[in-house]
Amino acid sequence: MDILYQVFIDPFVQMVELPDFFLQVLWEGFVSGVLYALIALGFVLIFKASGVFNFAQGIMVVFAALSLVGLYALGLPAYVALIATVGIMGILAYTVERTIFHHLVNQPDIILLMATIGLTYFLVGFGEFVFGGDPKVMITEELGLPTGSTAFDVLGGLVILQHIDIAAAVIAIIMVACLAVFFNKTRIGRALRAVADDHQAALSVGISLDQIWMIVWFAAGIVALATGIMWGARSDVSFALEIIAFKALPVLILGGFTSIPGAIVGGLIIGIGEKLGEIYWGPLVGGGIESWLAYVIALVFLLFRPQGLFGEKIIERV
Amino acid sequence: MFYREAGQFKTTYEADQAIFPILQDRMGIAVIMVLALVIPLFATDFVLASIMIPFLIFALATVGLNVLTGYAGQLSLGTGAFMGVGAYACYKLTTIFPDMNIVVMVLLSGIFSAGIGIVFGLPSLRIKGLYLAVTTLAAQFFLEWCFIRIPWLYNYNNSGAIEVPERTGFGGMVLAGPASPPITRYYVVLAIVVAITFLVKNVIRGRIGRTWMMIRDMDIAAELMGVRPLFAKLSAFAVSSYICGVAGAMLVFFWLGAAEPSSFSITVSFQILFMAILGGLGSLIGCFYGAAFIWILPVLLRTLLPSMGLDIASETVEHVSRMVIGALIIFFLIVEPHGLARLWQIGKEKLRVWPFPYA
Amino acid sequence: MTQTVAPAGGEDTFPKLLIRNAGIWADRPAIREKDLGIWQTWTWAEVLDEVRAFAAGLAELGLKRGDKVAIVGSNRPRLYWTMCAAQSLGAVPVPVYQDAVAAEMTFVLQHAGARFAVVQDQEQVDKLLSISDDLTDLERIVYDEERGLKDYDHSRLHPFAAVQETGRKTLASNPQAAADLDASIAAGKGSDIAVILYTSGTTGQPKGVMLSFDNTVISAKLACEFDNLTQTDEVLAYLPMAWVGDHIFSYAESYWSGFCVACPESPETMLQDLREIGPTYFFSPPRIFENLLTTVMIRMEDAGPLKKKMFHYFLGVARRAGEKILNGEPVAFSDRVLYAIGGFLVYGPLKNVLGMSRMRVGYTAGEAIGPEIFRFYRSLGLNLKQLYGQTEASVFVTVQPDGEIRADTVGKPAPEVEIKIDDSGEVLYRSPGVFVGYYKNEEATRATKTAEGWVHTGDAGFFDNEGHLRIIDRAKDVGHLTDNTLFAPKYIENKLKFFPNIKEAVAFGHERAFVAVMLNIDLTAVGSWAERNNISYASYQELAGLPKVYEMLEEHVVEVNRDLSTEPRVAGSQIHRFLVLHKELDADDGELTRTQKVRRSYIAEKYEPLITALYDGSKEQDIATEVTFEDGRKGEIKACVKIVDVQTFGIETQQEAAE
Amino acid sequence: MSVMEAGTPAAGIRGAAATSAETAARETLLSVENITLSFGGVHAIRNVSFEIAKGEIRAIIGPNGAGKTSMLNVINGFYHPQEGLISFRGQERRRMKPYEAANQGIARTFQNVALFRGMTTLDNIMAGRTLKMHRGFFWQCLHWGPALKEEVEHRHKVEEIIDFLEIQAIRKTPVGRLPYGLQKRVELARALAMEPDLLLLDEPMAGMNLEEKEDMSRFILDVNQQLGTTIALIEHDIGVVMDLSDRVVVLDHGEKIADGMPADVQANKAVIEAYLGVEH
Repeated sequence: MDILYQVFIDPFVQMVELPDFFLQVLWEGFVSGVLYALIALGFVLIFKASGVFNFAQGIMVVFAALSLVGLYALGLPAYVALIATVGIMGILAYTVERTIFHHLVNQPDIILLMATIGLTYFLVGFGEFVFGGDPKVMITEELGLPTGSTAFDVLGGLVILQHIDIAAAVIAIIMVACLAVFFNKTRIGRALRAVADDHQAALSVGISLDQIWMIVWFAAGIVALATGIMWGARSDVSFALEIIAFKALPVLILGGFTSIPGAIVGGLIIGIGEKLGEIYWGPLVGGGIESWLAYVIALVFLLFRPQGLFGEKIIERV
Repeated sequence: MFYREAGQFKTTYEADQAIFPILQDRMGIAVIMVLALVIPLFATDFVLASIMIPFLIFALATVGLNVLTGYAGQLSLGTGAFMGVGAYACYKLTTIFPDMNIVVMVLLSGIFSAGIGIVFGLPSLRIKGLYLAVTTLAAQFFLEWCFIRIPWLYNYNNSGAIEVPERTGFGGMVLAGPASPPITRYYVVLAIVVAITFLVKNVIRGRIGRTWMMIRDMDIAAELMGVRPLFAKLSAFAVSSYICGVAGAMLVFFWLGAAEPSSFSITVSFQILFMAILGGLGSLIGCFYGAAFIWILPVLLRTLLPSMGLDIASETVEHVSRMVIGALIIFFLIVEPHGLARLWQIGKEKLRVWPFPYA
Repeated sequence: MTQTVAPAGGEDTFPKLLIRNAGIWADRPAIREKDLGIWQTWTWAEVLDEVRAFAAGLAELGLKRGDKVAIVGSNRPRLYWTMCAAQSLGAVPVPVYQDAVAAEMTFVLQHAGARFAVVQDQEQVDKLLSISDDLTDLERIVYDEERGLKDYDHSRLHPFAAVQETGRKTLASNPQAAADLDASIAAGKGSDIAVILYTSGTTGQPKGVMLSFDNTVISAKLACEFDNLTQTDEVLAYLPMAWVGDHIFSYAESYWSGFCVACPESPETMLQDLREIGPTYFFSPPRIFENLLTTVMIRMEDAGPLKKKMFHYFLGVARRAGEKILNGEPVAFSDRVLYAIGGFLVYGPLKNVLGMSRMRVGYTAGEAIGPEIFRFYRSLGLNLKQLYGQTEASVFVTVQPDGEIRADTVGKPAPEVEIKIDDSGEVLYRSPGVFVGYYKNEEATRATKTAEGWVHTGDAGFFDNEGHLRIIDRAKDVGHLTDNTLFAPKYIENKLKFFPNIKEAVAFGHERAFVAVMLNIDLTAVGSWAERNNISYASYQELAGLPKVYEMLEEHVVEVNRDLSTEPRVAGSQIHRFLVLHKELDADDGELTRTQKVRRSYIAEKYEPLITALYDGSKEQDIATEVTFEDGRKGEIKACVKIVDVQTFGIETQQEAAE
Repeated sequence: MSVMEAGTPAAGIRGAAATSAETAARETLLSVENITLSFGGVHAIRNVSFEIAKGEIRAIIGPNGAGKTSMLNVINGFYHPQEGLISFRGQERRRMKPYEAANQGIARTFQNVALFRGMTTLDNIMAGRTLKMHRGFFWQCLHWGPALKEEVEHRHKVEEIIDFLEIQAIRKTPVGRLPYGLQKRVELARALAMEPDLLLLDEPMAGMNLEEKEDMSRFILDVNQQLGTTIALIEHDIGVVMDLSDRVVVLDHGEKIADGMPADVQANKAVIEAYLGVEH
């Protein structure tokens, strides 16, 4: 009975007893959820337009952050380095499309997935070769991002919000808004949606698949850069970040592979759920459950709704 | 060119369904087996311990993954963890039964891995494709977490790692531990790998293997032909995990000599997956090609690049070899998505119809 | 074997030979058939058991000594057993070409008066039933494959297996029946008629050649000794069972020497089966070798340029040195080395793919083989030999002995064969294999076989300095142009047919001013050429009429003319004009015999307007032709056929003949 | 000769009168009663009943979207109807898994060829024998003794089917390389390997040329006559349906609009309106 109490009652008692701490945890979860969501967003962009599950999204985040820091270290002013990094992501998108996916059109999904895993390997090797394997510090201040923190008096306690986290949330919201506008209001955006719906139809209205793929990879690169800056500001910039790419998978499972709102919601669910789990239930089993909780959440979820939160029910036909 | 098949006709189904129905293939495999047996006479301990033993072990793990992914069509990213289960199971077994033959322990430890594999395979009944990858990722991270958080598994060592004690078998031969000679370990590993590969081949060409492939190729049709998805998928998970578990136990006991949880990290899972893909999904011979390629190529790069007069830091070599492997994977996917085994098969087909371009 | 078998009373009949074989080679394979995916194999002991069971079953059904048993179907162990089973009872097997249409079959079965027919499948049963009103003698039909026949009226239809089953039961339960069978086998003697083989005949109705056991057994014995055939050899039986070649090679010689005969799974898989078996002893009409060569060349067309180059380079080496090496003549060391390399890279694999790796002895017979084709195979190192034979001779008239192989002769007289050439140039022979007579056709027998036992071959020929016989053509086909130049149509036709693009050629010129030919393109070869060159065509007719095709064929004809001009005896018969026929010559339309020989006079009659046009200088000619479709319906096709003049050459006097 | 009339396997020989008397006397193999199937409110099948007699060839026809394939899916347990009863060999069933249907002796082919593309023709047909093979994992590992014996026995059966359908030449060809018509034949072979009591054929002749259709018709008739297998087939080619089938059910918009002898159905006004008049 004791164990049941510890699992089902005690954590909630704790939440109620220390509401400020609970809020703090929620906020932490929310922030990491935002970052998960951003990574997932990169996946969704590419998956939606090309059906490629881009495993390299995580490494693109690292690669973008490293490029930024590396260019700055070479002596470029911060903003010039930022623009140059955007250029690098553009070149990367172009190269990836030309050398890899251009040759893999019409291959099965699994092959495309494997190609992105190969790309991951290559980028890791390449990144380490160029930038070295040591962790770097993100040039947060130089980019004019806020540092420091503000403490709020809430519910009889203090909740501390890092400014950079607030900025991250704001930037994420702006980015999602921009993407929404891009998809709904611009010609290219509409073209992208056409491709997602029907490759043949898109081709017949005169849209080049190659261009579309380049654009989505570039867009995903910019999302990766933003993610890299945010994540880098909270911790070091290193290849250890790669691991967060795996977190995107449960996020996508929850949100569906093609839904931008799904990515956001899924990211938040995972981020918050993970933090709550770690803080309130983790100690029961010795902690560190953050490493796998996200997957178990997704897994449990899948068992009840195999098509994801925003996916449509699958009717199998023979 | 080398194939002279005229006159090789089959008068029984047994002969027709043999693993190597063509005489020249049988000769080829015999030559390879003889080479494998006599290699230790020429090779240094370094070659045995750092190239051949890990190559064989990785090849076996790849066989395990291939059963699941290549033959049963269930994508798995948790190979490393299943190998870990085997390793830790073996460690605990040999702690409890220190006098038992270590080879027996290694083979038994796979059973634990198989059990865990079945548990994590259960969701595959409802979940397919990429979605299933999540299940196996959950297994990977959860099991890795277990290796860290359950001190009982590593006998409450302060280091959190497992150290292979000296273990004997077959009349007092030292088979594991720091004192065991590489040549002994090589032969043990070779025997286990060959035996398991042979058994797997048998399963694959029989009824059970066919049900796996049916599920892989067209699960709905398979079900309408009387295949029970539950049994087909779980048996694939069990066999696959068993083999991975044995490979994991061998990895620690016959190669590394010590291991910590990171020895079975997701990196290992990916490494094995690459071996399977590069070698060719759905091909046993491909497992060996893939393992050779991914394992031996970096070793070669490490030895060759410096010897070519390029004085490069060892970590740079590491980086370069990663890039090369990444690029090669992409290259192979573009040139031949079905891996080295398919290239081999095409080559063989060409030789069989030589001088004609096709049959 | 549980039942006792009467002691072999000698080796003069096949049933007795079978008993001998079952004794000395009880566990050696006697016959195989690719069936249900594998080579089902019967040992000699098992064959004896099967044959006895079937014989006993036939006896139960009422088969008597002297009855005729028609055998219709492709090469199957059961049909071969039928021969021996019938012979065991003293009945005479009459194999019939299985692709004959019902009307052709009517004649043979009526003429032979077959009481029983053992056939392969429903198709043959249907055929026989459709003509059964005309076959008053036919009482029972036994069939091998039961498929589709379940619902037929079985009052006179019997499944093979059921007949055997009855036979087995009778043999087991009735000692008298077994004794009768043994007695019947023992009663057989060498002079009995062993088989009646109907020759397709290039003109007129088929004639039934009666061969005695002495004829066939002795012929088989001599042939086996000549080529050292033993029980370890393997043979593929794929030629029509009604052809004397198959009867002697796949039946008689097998029973004599004990070698194993393999039956292919189906005609479509013949080449695959040939490759699997890899026979050590191979027998084939030139047509098969021609077709194989054509396929080889076509398939190589798709190879990469480097490989193609290598292939043709080594074929060149083989042409230069291959035959000499095979004949044991001196060859330059460099050529020997090159030939060895070529053996590894080209000849070995090629022989392997063709299923000829293990071939120890190969024969081509039936008609003359193009010298180039013959040399091609010889240069690969295959011991391919020519044989000249006839149904009336139980095949063997002349054979090329090992080491004396020449493309342009048919060899020396076979063992125990005497040959003479009469004043008109016709070849006559006398041998132990000479047939007993034509069945129910005394007149024809007298016309062919003299009182002294000499048989007219109907072929013109002569012996060369080395004692080899050279056949020029059918005696009645050799003619003269109006200027009295020798005109040997087949000689010219064979030269033309060497080109893969030409499937069939018919030459005219007898009592005419010059030689002209009609050609048939090879649809496979020319079609593949058209495909490679992006030339589209809807039909054979359209393809045959394409100007580009004409150009290509004209080159071939000019090539032949150049060749002819180097041979003084025939230089005058160069081709002046040719045309490409708008349809394929077809046995169903009566233009070819069932053995795919050209029926020259029939064609001359049928395409009279075209022949006139060939000689009156017209540039084109309209023609309408009746054709028979596969299902037996008739139709008519119309075409306008172009006629082309060809360059000819002056006679070159060459002194190389002495070489 | 009397043999002739009885024996010719030509398609048209089944006299309508004889057949109707025959089928009436035959026992029912499968019956569906008042089946209703819907997906999220959309009715695919509405209150359809018919029965299939043992040994007959039963055609199910109707315009596109009439619910024909859904009907087959219901029969072999892939879809579960909301209402209605199915009885097979006299036993009622409501809900069953596809592999249970397979176990009871129902086999089928698919509208879009559903072969196991990674396997050879031989392996595909061997796959059809799955249910008949029982050796456990241990023997499978060894592939020796009883397991080998079993494998060889079933190979023999499969070879008989290969022989029956005349696909010897493609025995060891991976099915992905085969032309469409042959793939369909391999699929039929695979279904036959199950030795079913009831064979469901979903448009067995779709996308075939005339010659291939003739071959396939012959094989279907052979299967029915030689092996005695009951066949239910969906087919668009009306000529084929009329020649092949003993009785025809016509569906339109998920409802049954006619059921009877081919000739009667062909003359039925509702059918002509719904189906025969419509161009496809």
